[in-house]
Amino acid sequence: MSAAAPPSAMQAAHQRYRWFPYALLLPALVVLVALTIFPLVFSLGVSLTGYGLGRAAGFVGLANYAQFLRDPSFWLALRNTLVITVFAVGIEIALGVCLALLFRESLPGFRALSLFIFIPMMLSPLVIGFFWKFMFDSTFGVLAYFTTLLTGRTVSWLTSPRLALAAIIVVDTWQWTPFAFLLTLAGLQTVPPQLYEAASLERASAWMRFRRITLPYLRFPLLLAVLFRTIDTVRIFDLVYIMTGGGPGDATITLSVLAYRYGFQFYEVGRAAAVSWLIVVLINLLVMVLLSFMGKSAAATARSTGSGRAR
Amino acid sequence: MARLKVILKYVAALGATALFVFPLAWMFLTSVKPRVDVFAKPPVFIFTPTFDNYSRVLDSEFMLQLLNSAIIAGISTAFSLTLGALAAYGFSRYGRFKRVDNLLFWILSLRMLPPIAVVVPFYILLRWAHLFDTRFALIMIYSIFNISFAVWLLKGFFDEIPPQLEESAMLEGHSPPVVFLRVALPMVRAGLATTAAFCLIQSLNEFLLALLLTDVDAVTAPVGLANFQRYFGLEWGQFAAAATIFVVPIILFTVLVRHHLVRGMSFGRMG
Amino acid sequence: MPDIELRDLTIKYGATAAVSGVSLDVLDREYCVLLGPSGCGKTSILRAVAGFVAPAAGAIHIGGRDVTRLYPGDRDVAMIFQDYALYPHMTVRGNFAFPLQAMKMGRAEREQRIREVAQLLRMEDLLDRYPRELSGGQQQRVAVGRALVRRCPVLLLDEPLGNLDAKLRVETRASLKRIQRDLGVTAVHVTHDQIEALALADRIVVMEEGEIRQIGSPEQVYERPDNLFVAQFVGTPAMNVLPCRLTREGERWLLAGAGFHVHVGSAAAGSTAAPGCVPPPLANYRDRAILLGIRAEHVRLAPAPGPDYFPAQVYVTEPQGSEVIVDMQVGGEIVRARGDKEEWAFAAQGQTEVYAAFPFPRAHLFDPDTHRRVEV
Amino acid sequence: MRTRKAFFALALGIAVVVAAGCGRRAQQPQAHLRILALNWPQAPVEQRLANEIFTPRTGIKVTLEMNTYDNVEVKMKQVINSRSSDYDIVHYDSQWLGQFVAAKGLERLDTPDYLDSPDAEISFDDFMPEYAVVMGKYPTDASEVFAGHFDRYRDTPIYGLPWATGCQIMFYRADLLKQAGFVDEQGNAKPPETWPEFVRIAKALTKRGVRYGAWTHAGRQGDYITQDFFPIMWANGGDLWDSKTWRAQGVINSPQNVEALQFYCDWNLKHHIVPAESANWGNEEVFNACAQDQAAMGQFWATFGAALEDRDRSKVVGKMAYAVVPGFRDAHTGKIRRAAMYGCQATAITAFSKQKQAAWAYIQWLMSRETQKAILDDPTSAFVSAREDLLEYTKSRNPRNRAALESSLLAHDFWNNPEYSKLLNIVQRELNLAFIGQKTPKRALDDAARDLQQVLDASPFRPKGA
Repeated sequence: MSAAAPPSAMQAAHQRYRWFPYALLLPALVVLVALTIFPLVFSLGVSLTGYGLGRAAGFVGLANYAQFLRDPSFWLALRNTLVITVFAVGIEIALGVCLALLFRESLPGFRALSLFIFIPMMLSPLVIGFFWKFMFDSTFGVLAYFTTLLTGRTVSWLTSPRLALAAIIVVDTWQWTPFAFLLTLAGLQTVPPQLYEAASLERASAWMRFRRITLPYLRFPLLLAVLFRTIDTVRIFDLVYIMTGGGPGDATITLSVLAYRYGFQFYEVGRAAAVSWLIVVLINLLVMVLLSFMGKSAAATARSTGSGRAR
Repeated sequence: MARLKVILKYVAALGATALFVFPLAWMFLTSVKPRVDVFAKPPVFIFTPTFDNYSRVLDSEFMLQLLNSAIIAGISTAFSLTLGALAAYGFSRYGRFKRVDNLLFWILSLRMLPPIAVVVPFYILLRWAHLFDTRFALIMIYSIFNISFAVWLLKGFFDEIPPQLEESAMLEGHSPPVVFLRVALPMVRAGLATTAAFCLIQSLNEFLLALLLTDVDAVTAPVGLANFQRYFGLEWGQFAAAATIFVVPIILFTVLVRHHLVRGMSFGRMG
Repeated sequence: MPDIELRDLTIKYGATAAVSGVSLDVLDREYCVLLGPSGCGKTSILRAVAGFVAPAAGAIHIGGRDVTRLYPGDRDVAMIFQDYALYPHMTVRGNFAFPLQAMKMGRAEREQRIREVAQLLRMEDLLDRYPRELSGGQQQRVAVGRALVRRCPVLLLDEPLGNLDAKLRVETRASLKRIQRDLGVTAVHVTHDQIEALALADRIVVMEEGEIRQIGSPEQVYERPDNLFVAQFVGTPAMNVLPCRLTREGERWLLAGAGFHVHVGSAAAGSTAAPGCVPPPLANYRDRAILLGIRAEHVRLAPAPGPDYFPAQVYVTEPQGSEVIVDMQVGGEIVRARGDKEEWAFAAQGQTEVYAAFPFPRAHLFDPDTHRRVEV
Repeated sequence: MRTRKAFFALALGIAVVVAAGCGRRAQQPQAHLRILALNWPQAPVEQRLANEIFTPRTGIKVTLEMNTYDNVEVKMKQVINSRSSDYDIVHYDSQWLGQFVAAKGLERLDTPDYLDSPDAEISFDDFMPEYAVVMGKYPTDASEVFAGHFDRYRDTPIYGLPWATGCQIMFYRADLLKQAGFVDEQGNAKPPETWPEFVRIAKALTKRGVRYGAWTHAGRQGDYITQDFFPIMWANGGDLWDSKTWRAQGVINSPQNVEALQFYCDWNLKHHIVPAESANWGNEEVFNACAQDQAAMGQFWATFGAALEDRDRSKVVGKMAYAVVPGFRDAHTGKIRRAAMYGCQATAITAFSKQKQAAWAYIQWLMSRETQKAILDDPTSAFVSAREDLLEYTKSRNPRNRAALESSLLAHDFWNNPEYSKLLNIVQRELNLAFIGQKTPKRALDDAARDLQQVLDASPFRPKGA
């Protein structure tokens, strides 16, 4: 094999089937472009105007963006969004890996149990938001009831600025750890068992086994989990909106809640579009960083598994 | 010693499962509680269960909304899976150029759009096209997110297929489309099941767009759930019953494809 | 006539050329083996013949037809892959039927063909199994069957035996050859295993770095390697190569190296050449460096000194059934020798001081700069 | 070749699906009114009456699409922004009026087509001005209206008529007060007259782990904390802005407002007479706290009293009593100054409706004495009519209605100019922070004043003279 990966056979120029790649790619691309061109152009355009309910829609240039960069609640929302994303995604991944390592044991009943763990991610965030808000409530909530029983104190989950943010992270973690769990469980199945046998002969410690053997095989699924979870968590809305409405004060406001506030409470469409675009830019930056990691690790996985999948 | 270890593992596994299941169990209990006990303090665990909430939900318009959700999520998933699989295969087999990479990133970035960014233009567009409050509109809009997701996930699966299989089929005289349909596609069944599961979950649960782009005919289940917020507050019993009815089919689907789900997520890299 | 003709074939991956300007004629019904280390371009040639890569330059003709830009399926070529490339979602029967379905063949005829192939490979009872339910050898047979079922006149084999264990490999090797001959197909076989090449080929094409180093029958390649690369690549253990100088010592010509010497036309090997006579190409090397190659089985050993024998220190001995391989030090170099175990019992029994000789008629001489063979 | 055709067939199939979907939505049958309605308990009653009476009488079909308060606000803005004719009639809350009028989303009703028509069956004067003026006319200055100067707005444009009428009144557990000895001469429970008295009683009723003496909804969402704090602020003599000069600075952060906020926050931070979690509470939680016997008294919307008498929902059936909200005693005059939170929603015709005459016919039917009485007669409606000629009948229905109608004379309301939602957002945030002790009352109100003033100064809707 030469250093440059050989192209796939599909790609060798065959006059007869030159139309085929277009047949593959065009339907999706045409549908996507057709569906998104107007909304994207509109929202980009409107973000440069003062358009809003009962307001003149004059061109204001980048003033909407500039206004947010000066607005402390934007920075607070950005900070909260990043805090939620970093902690929630981080804990989800860590917990997901731990659970997967536990559940990989083929003990009777484990399979059925793991199915229960998958359920939270199938629920609507709306349902989850309402139920957790209810459970967290110190007056009626079952969770608060138990924390009171255990600690002897009333814990006001949703009305202390720190705990409220933590509560949101807890709920997001509860819902999405199963996603990381699922991906990790799948990733574990790809580890060739003979590697463990070899390692046990070499008397490697459990931690070393995990770091040297398991982790390389998990890197790709985990990065995928991080990628999709980051995209979704940066946009987090339903949970926050339902559980705290951004409160207490603005302690749990996120970028999406801010956008919603501008879009649907103040109905300043131009400014809401500007925040939305700032969210898109933020996610793009994060994703590009992640993808560059992913590109490296995909190559690394291909090398380490040696299956020559470097196509 | 080994025995103790197994016991510890069971304790840990049961504990973890309990953490994830408890809120769900609580939701189910709420759905069969008499209304007056829902907020009882201390929480009531023993009561005479009532299925009033279920019968009320089954009689309500929520069932129509559930049907809407099923139709919208089902068709959008099928549609997205079709286009997504075609495109993912295209990107996997022909996507070795920088420009195509950019295209792929553009597709992913569509999934990053906050719904808030697009809901106002969509509203205007749908009004103009007389598509407001139609299932078709939601199907197409959800397809944006689903296609983007499907392309990314499925591309990973197609990348894992050994090239020789397709080469062999081509050499045997099959045209690329046949190779795709009869060799590549059956090999990513697990991937298709996984992608379908996630597309379904996402389309079934989407709230904001469904709220703002429908009003009567195409209202979906999450919006219906939100409408259990009545003047005196959320009708918790009915809300919980409806949420349970809503989630059971998804759970059943997951149980059916669970084998594919775990294998699917490993990108076919199993031994 | 399904002969295959490659003309000035160049294959590039990006900027690097995997094959540069290769021309080759594979004759009708010939079993041609492309042999070389990995990365030598042999697989690329096979893939170009199959149509999986488009050559950057040059042309490929099969049976007189230019197929260079043809779709693989239009080339009437069958192939056996190293990993067999069985369709995991189809039964053995399905794997056999799939190629026939592309030919739009009637159902009855299709069944007939499948039955024939199954009989040929003795796997009638495996038809309804899935590939994952088969052993490695059975999988390999399915791969062969799938390649044969279309009755293509050209069969390409890409390391078809690479995944089999040694015993199975030898058996399968024989059956491949038999099938090829019986069916009268033209075979192009790619391998890095020279034993396989020697066993199977009518003609061997030895490749290195994208170029052909030698084309010839197994005997030619083994006995008269064109260059140092072929000499060292073909044969196990690899040919011993030692630098030396050609000098004249009175009447006799002598190849002298560190710790050894060989008399040109040495009678030790029972040579018929008269002493004092040296073929003209060799004469040019007088008083110059030259490389001497000698295969392990041609090295002679004796427990005691003799004419043309020189001392060697035994390093290690590897018994191999009836034979033994002796690694020894001659001058500063390791020389490997292979011989009858009984005959060389002295070496195997721990005697470290032995005497070796390189019989001249068995020696291969190479130019130290061009590495080309110097004809004797 | 065959597969190539199959691929084109697939493309064609997709095109057909797309084209089919683009087909126009089936035309609505003639005269079908669609109402974007609040899901108040009276709405289902209204729907039933419309089906039973209005539709058979006129042949006009009516659909009330009932939504939560938040969703009605969002959808209304969406409808008005896109000038959609989907809804013929909409319900709006009084504070949204300015925004909607500024966006030209509502039909003016004091025109010959409607109220000024000789055939009009109803008149704006049929309704109690305490309710009708603020919610129906624009622009108005709430402080003048609530001071009773209705005549100043005789010629102000009318956009809506009172659909739901309500006030926050005082809910209290008569049984608990009696037990604790808070009784009048006749031995009946005696509700607090002043806010300090309220705190004193609440402290006496608070039993750790059993019940809080009081409740409040101090949540960040919607306008909850504002609803509960503003009556205290007004009763203490403060105001939220000067509507003449558009000034908040120096008004909302006046010393008496700081004092009032300190008083209110002490409920949570010092006296612990309300649950700490009430900083995240809205109507639902307060209702549950009442119904589950978790808290003893507080301000609340009169309407909720209906459900407290429902055994299915409530554990305090027959125990709740109602009065006007407490106030502060003026040190000089010895009189108690009270203020009640006004909460009324109006019904209006959208400017983009294609069936305005049918809509007008419906509103006339809905506002008629006959229909309003029919709604009052259904106990599930928890309805309070704004019709003057039903005043005594409404009061006689139940003690809540009486308290509500008495409170309406004390009512105050928010800003109703187009900047309402931004102003509310600022006040909500700052009050919420003060309530949980993150900011001192002074600092919270100073910050609120600064931000409010910024919005007011930058507003394009600011009147020239201000």
